[in-house]
Amino acid sequence: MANAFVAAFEILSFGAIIVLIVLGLGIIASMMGIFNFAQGEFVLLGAYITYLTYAKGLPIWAGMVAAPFVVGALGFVLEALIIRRFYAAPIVAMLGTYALGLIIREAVRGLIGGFYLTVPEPIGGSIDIGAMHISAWRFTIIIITLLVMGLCYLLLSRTSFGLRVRATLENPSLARASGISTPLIYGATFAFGAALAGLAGALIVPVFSLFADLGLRFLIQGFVAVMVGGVGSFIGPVAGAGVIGTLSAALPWVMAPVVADVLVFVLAIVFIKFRPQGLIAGKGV
Amino acid sequence: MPEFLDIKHLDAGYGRSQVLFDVSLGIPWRGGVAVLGRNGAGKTTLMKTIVGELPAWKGEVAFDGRDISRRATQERVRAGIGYVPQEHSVFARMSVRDNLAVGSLASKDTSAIDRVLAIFPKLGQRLDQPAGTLSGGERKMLAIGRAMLGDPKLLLLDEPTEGVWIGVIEEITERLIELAKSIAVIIVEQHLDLALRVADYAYVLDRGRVALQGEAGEVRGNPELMRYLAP
Amino acid sequence: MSVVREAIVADVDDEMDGAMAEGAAAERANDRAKAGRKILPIIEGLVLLAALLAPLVLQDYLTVFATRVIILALFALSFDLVWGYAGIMSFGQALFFGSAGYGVALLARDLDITNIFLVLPAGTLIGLTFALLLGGFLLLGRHPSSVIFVSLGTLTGSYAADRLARGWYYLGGQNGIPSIAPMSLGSYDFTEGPAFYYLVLGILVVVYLLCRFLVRSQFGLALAGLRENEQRIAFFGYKAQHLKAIIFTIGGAVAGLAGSLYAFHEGFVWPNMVGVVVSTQVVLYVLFGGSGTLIGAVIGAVIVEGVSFWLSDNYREIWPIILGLLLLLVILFRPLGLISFVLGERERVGSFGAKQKETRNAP
Amino acid sequence: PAPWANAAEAPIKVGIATDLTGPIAYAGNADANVAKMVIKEINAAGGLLGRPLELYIEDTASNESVAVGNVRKLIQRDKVDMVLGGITSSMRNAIKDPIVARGKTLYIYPQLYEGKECTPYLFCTGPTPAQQCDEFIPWLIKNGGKKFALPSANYVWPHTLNVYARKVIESNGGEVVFEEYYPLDQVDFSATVNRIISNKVDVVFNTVIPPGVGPFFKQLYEAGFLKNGGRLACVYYDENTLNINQAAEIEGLASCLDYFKVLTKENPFDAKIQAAYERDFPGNFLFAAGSAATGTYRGLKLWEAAVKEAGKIDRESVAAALDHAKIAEGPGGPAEMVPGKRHCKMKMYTAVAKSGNYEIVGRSNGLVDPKEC
Amino acid sequence: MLLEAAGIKKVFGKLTALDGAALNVGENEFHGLIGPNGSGKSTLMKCIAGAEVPTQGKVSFVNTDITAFTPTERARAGMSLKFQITSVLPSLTLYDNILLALQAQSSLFDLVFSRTRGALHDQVMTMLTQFRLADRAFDAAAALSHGQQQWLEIAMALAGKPKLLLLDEPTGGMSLEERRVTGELLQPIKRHCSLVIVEHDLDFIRDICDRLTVLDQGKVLASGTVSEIQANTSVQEIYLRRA
Ligand SMILES: Nc1ncnc2c1ncn2[C@@H]1O[C@H](COP(=O)(O)OP(=O)(O)OP(=O)(O)O)[C@@H](O)[C@H]1O
Ligand SMILES: Nc1ncnc2c1ncn2[C@@H]1O[C@H](COP(=O)(O)OP(=O)(O)OP(=O)(O)O)[C@@H](O)[C@H]1O
Ligand SMILES: CC(C)C[C@H](N)C(=O)O
Ligand SMILES: [Mg+2]
Ligand SMILES: [Mg+2]
Repeated sequence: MANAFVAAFEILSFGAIIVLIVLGLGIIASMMGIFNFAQGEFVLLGAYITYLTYAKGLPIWAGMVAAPFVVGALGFVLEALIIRRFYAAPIVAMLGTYALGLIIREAVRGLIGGFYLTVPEPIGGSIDIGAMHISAWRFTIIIITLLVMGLCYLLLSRTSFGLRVRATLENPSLARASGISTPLIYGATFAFGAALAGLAGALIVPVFSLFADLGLRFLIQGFVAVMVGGVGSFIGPVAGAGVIGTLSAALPWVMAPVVADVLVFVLAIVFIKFRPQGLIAGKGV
Repeated sequence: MPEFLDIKHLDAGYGRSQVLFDVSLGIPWRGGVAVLGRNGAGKTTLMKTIVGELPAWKGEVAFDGRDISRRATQERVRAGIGYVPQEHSVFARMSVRDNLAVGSLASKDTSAIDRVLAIFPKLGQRLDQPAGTLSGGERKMLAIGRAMLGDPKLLLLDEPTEGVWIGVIEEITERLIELAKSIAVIIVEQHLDLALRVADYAYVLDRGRVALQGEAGEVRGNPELMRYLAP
Repeated sequence: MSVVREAIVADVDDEMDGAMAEGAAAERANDRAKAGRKILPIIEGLVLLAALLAPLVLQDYLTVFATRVIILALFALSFDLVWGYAGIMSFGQALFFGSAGYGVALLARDLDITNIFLVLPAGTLIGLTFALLLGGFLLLGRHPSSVIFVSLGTLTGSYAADRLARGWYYLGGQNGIPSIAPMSLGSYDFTEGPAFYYLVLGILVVVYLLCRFLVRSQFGLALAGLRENEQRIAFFGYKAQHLKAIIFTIGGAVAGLAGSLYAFHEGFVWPNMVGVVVSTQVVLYVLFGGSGTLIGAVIGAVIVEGVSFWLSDNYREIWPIILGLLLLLVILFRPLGLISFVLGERERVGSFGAKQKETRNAP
Repeated sequence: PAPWANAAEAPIKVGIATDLTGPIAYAGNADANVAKMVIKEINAAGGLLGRPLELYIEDTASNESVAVGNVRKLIQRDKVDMVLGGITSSMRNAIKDPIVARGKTLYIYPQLYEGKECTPYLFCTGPTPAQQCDEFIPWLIKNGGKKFALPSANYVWPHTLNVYARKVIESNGGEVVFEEYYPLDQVDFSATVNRIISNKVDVVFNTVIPPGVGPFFKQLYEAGFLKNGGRLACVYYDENTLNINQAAEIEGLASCLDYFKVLTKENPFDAKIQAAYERDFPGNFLFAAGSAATGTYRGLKLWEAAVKEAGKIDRESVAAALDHAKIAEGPGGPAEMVPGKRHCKMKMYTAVAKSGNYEIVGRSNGLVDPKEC
Repeated sequence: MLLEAAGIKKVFGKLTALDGAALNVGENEFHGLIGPNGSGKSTLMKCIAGAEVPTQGKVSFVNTDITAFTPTERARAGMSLKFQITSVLPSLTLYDNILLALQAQSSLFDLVFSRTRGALHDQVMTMLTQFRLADRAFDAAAALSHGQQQWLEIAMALAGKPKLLLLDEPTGGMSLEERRVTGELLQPIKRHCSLVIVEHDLDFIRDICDRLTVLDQGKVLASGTVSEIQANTSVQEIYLRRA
């Protein structure tokens, strides 16, 4: 019983981590139609910023708060300089962002010397319930993920921001002809997606330690999650990430991890084949 | 008094190919103006240039006394130009409701949507359907409705009745005549009669040049007219 | 279908305006200037000439390097066929390249088969079979598959294959299969050097000409239609999905041929060879050179490989960053690849009519 | 250059092929630094056979395809007399053929590895499973317990090492509770941790590598493994890898290598090279055993000894001499090649992590035999 | 009968767009399909051409049940559709657009070895000339105005020599004169082809069609010759009703 509880918690917490990472990716893919191969590097930057504040002796939570803003701002700038040119050509966008990711990743690798560096949790240790130990930080991540998800949902469904974003991304010239400032919307959306990635990076770095390939590690998993969930909405990728995350944490409990690893991808691709619109067909928020 | 929309010696086109040559026209503060011409004459191009979707190569576009030829589309729209494009005139993946909501982003008036739905009751039954799956005519209604929601001071309509059922055309015509009493309306239309009922004044384009212009009745009676409209 | 189509058209419209307009204008100007004059054959001739002379002027080690690059160019060709011509985004082209490499490595390791007339057909066949299977799965079926689905599907396929190769002991796991015996013809061994170079160059030229014939035939026109709007041409009566599967399979076969040559030339195979890294690399070659022109793929492979070779010598610690920057710049400012410096849009898309020269006097 | 104006012949060329970029660049850069240091030292002492040494460094970029191209530069363009490098086994596999078989050059592989590399002209100067396990595992059984878990990354090194380790565990009265393999980049280990805890494992003999090892140790710690007296063991853990976790999470982790930095306190020669290294390369890339830095040092010095003995530089002669080369001083102590085996005897140390540093808790009596080939 | 569609029902979620609609078209017959916006005309056309799968009902063509056919198979059986939203292949030349349509049914062998290429040239140019597009034969289709694209599409739909041509609002955006020309262009095909045409322009329809079917709210309101329909009171009623 206790064991099952721990198992459920662990599986859930990994699911939450994947959701957190995919949030930004999903927003950019769903709403902008860009499969951003540099998204992993935004995660990495978030992690790196957190590490920097820690290394400079500042409180870690300060880095975690700063990360989404810094990465978001960077996203805004990159959108204006680079991403903007890619909207008409999604495949070129993949390659362009790939190159961008490569640059960021290798630069960070240079900065951290290719090492694996630990960053302590702001809330460390474990919550003990009888004989069970539950990681306090993983628990915190679950809570924050839920909060962020809720806020994103509200932002996109309750404000006209979501409406503007969707209009812009669907038919930019018509959106402009409806008085929407598309450049601003593009920039804001991309920045928002980047900021979420930055936040994800900041929160997960204590769990996984900092290394240059941190973001890359989750990228393909993220894309698969987005496809499974369904492109075109906010909820879709989130649901997809939940499924992929929990599945990849749960399967190793019941089978050889090496098999589980490949199986997740095979299952996902078969699922998408027979349900191309994904778990949640892309409409609305 | 300067015209409300004043276009002087406008050249425009796509890439290297010039479509409009030295086009000048003036649109008064109120009333309808028709732009006529055969296929490929450059009517759509003119509309796109006015709204800023295409850059003007040369010449001046002044709106409400200010030169807007360098302004972005969205700024022109916010300054009061409404536009119903000929093609791709709705947000296909968004619901009808959201399409209308986009139209009314700028205005605070929430009852406006109800007024549009009263004009096009058909849309009311389709509120949650993605606009891309609407029938051809429904789509046009939606596009017109959306443009009207922005409270424009100048409304550009590029073939608003293409694919619309006769009964509804009548309805739209009446609405436009009504509208033209308070704002300026530019209408590109193949339905000559309809266009000239809405418009007080008409321009006829031929191969990118203004070939004929004058009061609606005058143009209607001009023996040259048919020569420019026939292919 | 209309919904999707409309969105796509909207995108294209969007491209026409704003900043893009100037680029397009320049391009069209290029076009006009070059109307009637064909640039592609000139480039092709020059590249061939350079390739023929290369071993005479290059040092030995550079000839060996050039051999490798030509094999990669062959690989790039396979991807260009699939993406540049049919619009199928195969982000897993390495799967066919690598599995053929593994296949011939196993033939050499376990069955001592290294005869060129056995291993190259075998490699080609392996590539073809895998492409047929994966292509059949991804491209055929009730729902036409979206570009994104196919690209992520192939990417995932390649990713999973990489994982499998790493985990599978018979294939040497992470370490791959080292020390593959050289490819042979009777008692002659093809070791790296000019002979291998000219062998590979010969193969590249033959495959290139076959591809060129294919894409300029009416089949090529059908592919162009496919690339533009798959559903539309289905309504004309084209078996669009079959066409896609066919070209995808041909691409797989060419990749397989390249993969088997690569395995013998390098003397080892390892999991990366079926994985995402190599898959992405080939996409970069083609995009860099210019997709949809066969020669662009070749040029792309040569330049990307050449530049990284040079950079890793001269900027040892930061060369990946510089490479990334270069890629980004080309993708940003030359989305149609380096070849678009000299090649107009019209010639790239091509024109498939007969006797078009006589009719060309039209404006 | 001036001091060599009257050198007998052109310089002797030493090739280094290592990961200057890519995921294990930290190790590769340290190796390259060591090579620079050693070559400088030898040149300062008058070179070899009266000839200066010239260093050629190429990047293997953790990408086998790039590596082969670059190694060919060393062999075919620069015509180096020897190549040292490669860190992972897959890299060694990729480049050995171009060096040894097709390139007819001598190759030295400096990293601890799974053994079984018996290719002629390929010399290994890092520890083998026998060297890392034979004394370490009995120590673990005594200082941890009998029940072992072998969580591992799914590649050749762990598989082969585990076969050896299991043999040693079982012959010393221990028991392997489970042996399990994970994808190389797996980062969630909840299922594994659960099995370790619920099976009351005493010793986790870990061959999970980065990036998984960080989260794995953390999850293990959070589940109370250390608190309940469990023992972590990991034979590649050195000073470079200590920072992957917070000190508390790996308190008591035991490793067995040919060198630890603490040895500088007792061993003047170690102190000397460590100081020389830190003076020349004060950055982050540490002189550490798990990253092949010590193997690189040892390899170059053994090769130097061999060249001196051979008196010439052709492959046959140097290989013949290297076959039984010895050095009296090296990191961690003396070293000597086992004749006919192309592997190296060296001293081995067992160390335990204590609040972020290692403490030596055991050392071999003399040189340990690699037991290979 | 060339085409018999019977009991076609199409449900989109809550909406029943077609409710047992039927359409019968004989050989060499020009058949007009009219009705208010949203009455289901385009949907019916799509069900016939295979772009939509009907929820219920049966379509037979040349006495074969084609209900389960894919669009490709239908096209190969001799059916050709022009969509309401124009969809030419934008970056190909006009010439290639026509050529592509012309040889849709060639075998793979013919395609690869291009055996038909030369023979088709005159046909392509004839079609382009007919539709007054010959002088732009080597421009990209994207550079055409809306009306010109409509013509190109009609030409493409005709190119495959269909037995049945389905045109959904072919004259949208055309001037009166251009409509007249379109009508003229369509007349000669009557010799070898039947036509189903959706149009709102009654004059146009009257001029070229033999029979009409009127749809209203997914049902057939009336079907018959042009004069029968004109006389039909319930049809007159919907013309007065607001949509
Ligand atoms: N994107 C484009 N690129 C190049 N040329 C274009 C483009 N769009 C239109 N043209 C050309 O510009 C000219 C004018 O087109 P425009 O669309 O303005 O005509 P129109 O008067 O609106 O015709 P219609 O009544 O058919 O809609 C036509 O000759 C057309 O071929
Ligand atoms: N995919 C869909 N999902 C939901 N409703 C749809 C879909 N496609 C069509 N409809 C609805 O079905 C009805 C019939 O549409 P259809 O396009 O057949 O009308 P139509 O007769 O062609 O009208 P028009 O003359 O305006 O083109 C419309 O009300 C439309 O909104
Ligand atoms: C970093 C280390 C764990 C490397 C390991 N010795 C290998 O062979 O790959
Ligand atoms: Mg127009
Ligand atoms: Mg319709």
